Amino acid sequence: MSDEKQHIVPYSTFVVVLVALLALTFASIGITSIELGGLTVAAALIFAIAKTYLVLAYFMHIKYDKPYIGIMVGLIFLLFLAVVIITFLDYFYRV
Amino acid sequence: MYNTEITQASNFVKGVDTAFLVIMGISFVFLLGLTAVMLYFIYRYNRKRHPKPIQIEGSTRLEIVWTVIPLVLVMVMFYYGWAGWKPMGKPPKDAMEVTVIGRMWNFIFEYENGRKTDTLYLPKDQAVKLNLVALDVIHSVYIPAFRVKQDMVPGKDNTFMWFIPQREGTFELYCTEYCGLNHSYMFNYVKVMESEAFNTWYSDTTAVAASAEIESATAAGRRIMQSIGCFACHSLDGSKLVGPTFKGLYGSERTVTSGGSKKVVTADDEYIRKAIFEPDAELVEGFGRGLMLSYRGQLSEDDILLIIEYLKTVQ
Amino acid sequence: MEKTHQAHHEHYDPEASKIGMWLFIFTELLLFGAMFIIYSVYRYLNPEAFHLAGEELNTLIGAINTVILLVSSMTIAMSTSAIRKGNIWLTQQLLAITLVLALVFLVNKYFEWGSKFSHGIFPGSEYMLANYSQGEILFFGLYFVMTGLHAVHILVGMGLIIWTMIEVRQKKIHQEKYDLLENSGLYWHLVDIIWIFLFPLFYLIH
Amino acid sequence: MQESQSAIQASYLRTPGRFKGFLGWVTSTDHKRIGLLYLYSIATMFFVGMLLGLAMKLELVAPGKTLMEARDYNATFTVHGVIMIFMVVIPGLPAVFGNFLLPLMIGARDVAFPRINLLSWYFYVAGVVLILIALLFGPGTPDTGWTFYAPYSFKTGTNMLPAIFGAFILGFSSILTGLNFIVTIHRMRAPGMGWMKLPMFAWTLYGTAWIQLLATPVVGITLVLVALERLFGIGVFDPALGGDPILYQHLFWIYSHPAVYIMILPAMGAVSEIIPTFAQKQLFGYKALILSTMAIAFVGYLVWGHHMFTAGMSGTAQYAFSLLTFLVAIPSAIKVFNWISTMYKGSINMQTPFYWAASFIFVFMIGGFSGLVLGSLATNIHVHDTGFVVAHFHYIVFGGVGYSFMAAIHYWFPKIYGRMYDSHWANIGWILFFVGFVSLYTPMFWLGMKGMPRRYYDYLPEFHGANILSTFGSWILAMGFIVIVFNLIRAARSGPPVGPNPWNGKTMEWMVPSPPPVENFEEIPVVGENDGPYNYE
Ligand code: HEA
Ligand code: HEA
Ligand code: HEC
Ligand code: CUA
Ligand SMILES: [Cu+2]
Repeated sequence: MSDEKQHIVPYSTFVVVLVALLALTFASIGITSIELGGLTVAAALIFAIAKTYLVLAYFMHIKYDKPYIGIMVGLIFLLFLAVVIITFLDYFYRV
Repeated sequence: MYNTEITQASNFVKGVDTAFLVIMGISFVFLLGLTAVMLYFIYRYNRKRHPKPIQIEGSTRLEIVWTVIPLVLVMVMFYYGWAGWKPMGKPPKDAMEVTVIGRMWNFIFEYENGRKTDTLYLPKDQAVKLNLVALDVIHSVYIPAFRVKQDMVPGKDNTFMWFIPQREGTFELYCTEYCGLNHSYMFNYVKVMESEAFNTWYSDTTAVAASAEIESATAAGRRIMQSIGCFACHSLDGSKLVGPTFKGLYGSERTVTSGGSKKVVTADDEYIRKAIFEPDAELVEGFGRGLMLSYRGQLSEDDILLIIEYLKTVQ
Repeated sequence: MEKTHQAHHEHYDPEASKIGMWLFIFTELLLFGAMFIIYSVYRYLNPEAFHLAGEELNTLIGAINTVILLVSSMTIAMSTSAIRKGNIWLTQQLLAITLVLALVFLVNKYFEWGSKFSHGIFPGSEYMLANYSQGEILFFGLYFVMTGLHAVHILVGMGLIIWTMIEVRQKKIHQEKYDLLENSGLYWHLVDIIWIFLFPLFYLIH
Repeated sequence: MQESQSAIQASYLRTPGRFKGFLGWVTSTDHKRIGLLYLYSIATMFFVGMLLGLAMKLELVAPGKTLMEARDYNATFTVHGVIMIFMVVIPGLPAVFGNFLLPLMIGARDVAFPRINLLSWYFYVAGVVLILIALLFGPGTPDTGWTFYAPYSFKTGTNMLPAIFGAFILGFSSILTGLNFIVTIHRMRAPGMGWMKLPMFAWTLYGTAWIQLLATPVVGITLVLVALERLFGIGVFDPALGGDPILYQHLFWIYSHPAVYIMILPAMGAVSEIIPTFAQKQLFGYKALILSTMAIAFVGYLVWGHHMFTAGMSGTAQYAFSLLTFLVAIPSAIKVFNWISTMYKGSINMQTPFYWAASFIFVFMIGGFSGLVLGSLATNIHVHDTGFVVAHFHYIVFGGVGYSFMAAIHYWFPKIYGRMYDSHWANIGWILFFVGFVSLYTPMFWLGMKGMPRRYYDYLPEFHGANILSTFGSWILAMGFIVIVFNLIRAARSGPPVGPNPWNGKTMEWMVPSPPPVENFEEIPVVGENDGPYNYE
């Protein structure tokens, strides 16, 4: 890495990302305060995932790093998702 | 593979044993075949006979062949396993229900007419549904001859297992989920009888009552404790098992924790009654909470009196 | 096999330490992942109780803490840019801000937990056994374990940041060699991400 | 000869660092020394675990009490299981041979983080010590079985906390080793060594390392929760407070099933190194073996529920887990076929490591096939938690990992010590071990099918015969083991020195002197276009 000059992220990018994160936070507070029934959970999670994406991509540099780190992160989230789904095969279908 | 005496002892035996035969059959063919090939290679291509190796990188076609063939075979195995298992989850509506209560370390079988036993009596050719209740930790009911097994989980009240006994006789029933000290003694028998014999047994509640009357109070107390399993945790000779010993208990000073603070009390009638019905209310020093469970509902006030009479004699 | 001469000196490979940090982050993700599985199972089994219990948490404190963590995440991210531009002074300032924000987070947490404790809400409390349903007890059990574990991570992260600041000061971290700073940053962002999920799960969804 | 003597003098075994003697070993960050530290500590624990196994068999030789009380028996199998799983077979091959060989195999001077490597050994020792404390002090040896099932694990009055904490620390050690290996493989390969030039053993270490990294934290947090449950009663697994004991089982097996593949993958890797060397052939189907390694690592993560078929899961989950279990058998099948094909048209040199490798394939097949019986729904219901399961996992854990470990130690022994053992005695040890092994565990299959539950201190008279045979087998096994160990210890001290490459191996580790110098390679080698994993000369 020391030889391949890497992109230095300008401060302004971080500020923009922070503003976006804050906006998403308040949006999620707003949306969960209205009555959506079962959708509330989904809405809250979607906002959380969007925020996570921003943090991973910009704050944690995945966007500027070599692609394999991003791929690993993606695979791990998939694996975790698979584990959750399989666990719920039990709880969903319990009599 | 099995003792022929116990085959067809229940309606599930056939399905399960077929699955065994299929899986083990395929496995034996592969085991013997592959071992033979390996030994042949070792013999044929030994350095003495074959001094110069011939390099081969691999073969995509072979890889595909030996991926697909086992894949098909395991799907066959899966199918038979599934087919033998599927009916186990679907009890018929007219099944006779028996509640099985598991606790450290015995089973109690409770029939619909209120009869309680420690041995499971069943009529032949009648579907039975066992409702499984665990009081303290996980236990498991296993009747090898019937090929059935199901864990009983405390706090989970809808577990059951069902089967149709199809053969008269006495079969073992084990606890197969490790549940502490006397796990290996948590076993009993299933007695399958002709339906008339069963009905006679089922409607006869006099036998137990009669024997209780002729005994002295202490002997009766001891018998109750024996049958409900107190001695699994409490010794009579002063040694410490899971719980404190009964030796010299009655009338002695006990250091107990109650409501977070320690105090010293005398083990009188009331103390013992409380120890049996609310064991966690006054915890004896050096013993853990939640090990002994309340016997409320299982022992009557009269039983307690008999037990106390007996404990007085253990000095 | 050909051979070439290569110098024997200690090989410095910032990418290796970065992957190392990422791998560690993966294990942390799975650690909290397991907790999230527990949480979702119990939420699924006790929807009403979780609903009721969730309402007892103070959304405002949660939201403030979220903002604090997001801002601190930005400042530490900026510090990496600063060091790469050679601006040591700014790096130190940004790290210091991050550290202060982390402290404020913990102080908030302290008061939040403290008020719960004073209401008799803590694991194993007799008050809860008497007045709460099983689902609510579970909710608070998980609440304390998960936010507690997160707080432990904040503490570890603060330790890392302090260590980084010392090294920056000693000039061990500089424009050409800043992997420790980068790794502390990564760790801090992980702490942030976990909070991003904890916040809606405990404070928002009722 | 003279030359090899001086190789020993110049090697990592003799070159002290900052300190001399014992201190020089326990402060060394040299991957080879750390590998040996692990070897000695794991061998010690293995020995303790085996003695406990022997004691259990002695107890079971007859119904009723022969040697110990039920309480001691329960403690014995718990400690036996904990030692064998957490302290022997999980760290086993990666920590010993992985540490020793990985840098040598990929042409590096050390692993990526040598100090973390040493730290993970200290974590290992700390975990072991904590668990020993749990055994010897406090209110009684833990008696929950190695699975620590809730709610029993927080009800029992025994000394659970240090044991749980110890297992947690061992997990940390395992994670750090895995982390180190992944980074090493990513960043430290010699110039020119592409991914498709890594030896199989390195590949299996890579797969194992990922599982270590991604599965261990799950059991870590689960054990922490059990500890918190005991301390504060948070209610997460306590049915009295609304918790679900089955959820504990899910979380436990989410780790512990992948853990069995942590154990077996490097074992398979070692066998994949040994067979080519003694057949003097390159590995058959290198790419297929890599693929199957990764497939086992991945699918192995999704089948944990096959340990819970009778636990009270939903039918749908049972169905899915059984199906996935059968799928995970396929990559193992591919491996067996490729190993046997590697022997085809080879020039087989019958030496001790090869005996072990070939018998590994045999016992692994038996263990694997019994795994299929367990993976199928109907049959699992019958044999779950019986002697059949015990036979299955001894065949595949002891048979698989243990045999592979024996093969590996006999194969790399000259590399590690620069000396040779007496192969006559080594072969005698092998045959005793093999015969003992088969007669020890085969009767347990039968016992299980007849319905003898596991973790039973006492049994009915009808099971007596098979138990006698099994106990008898354990004695033969023990004899074989003693022969092997004495032979190796003697050789390590005073065996005849050998040159760098006694077996005519073709992988990179055989290109350096035996034992290797501290620096491994004088110059970092450069791998050429046409050098493959199995054709260095
Ligand atoms: C090294 C460790 C290891 C390995 C590799 C395996 C491998 C497998 N295991 Fe095992 N297992 C354990 C260690 C291991 N196991 C342990 C420790 C336990 C008990 C834990 C406890 O409760 O204490 C256990 C328990 C266990 C159970 C639970 C039993 C119960 O409690 O009810 C099951 C159920 O499915 C199972 C299945 C399998 C299967 C299908 C494989 C497969 O991966 C096997 C695949 C291999 C082959 C199939 C053989 C080779 C193939 C061929 C020669 C080709 C021909 C093949 C075909 C035609 C298919 N195992
Ligand atoms: C690597 C894993 C491994 C290994 C190698 C072994 C090895 C052995 N195991 Fe173990 N076993 C487990 C892993 C292992 N086990 C696990 C995970 C469990 C489950 C625990 C649980 O249920 O929670 C288990 C459970 C288990 C049980 C079941 C308990 C029960 O359910 O009731 C039994 C019963 O016989 C047993 C026996 C043995 C025996 C006889 C050996 C033999 O290999 C031992 C042979 C002994 C030797 C070879 C020793 C030789 C040495 C000497 C004799 C001394 C000589 C002196 C000098 C040299 C100075 N084991
Ligand atoms: C699972 C194990 C177990 C069983 C079964 C059990 N007990 Fe106990 N018992 C304990 C433990 C542990 C204690 C000590 C802790 C406490 O006070 O609750 C105890 C305490 C007691 C005490 C107070 C003893 C003292 O030293 O002060 C009495 C009396 C008692 N049990 C009676 C019984 C009777 C009667 C039965 C059967 C009907 C029984 N127990 C069954 C475990 C058990
Ligand atoms: Cu009850 Cu084992
Ligand atoms: Cu498994």
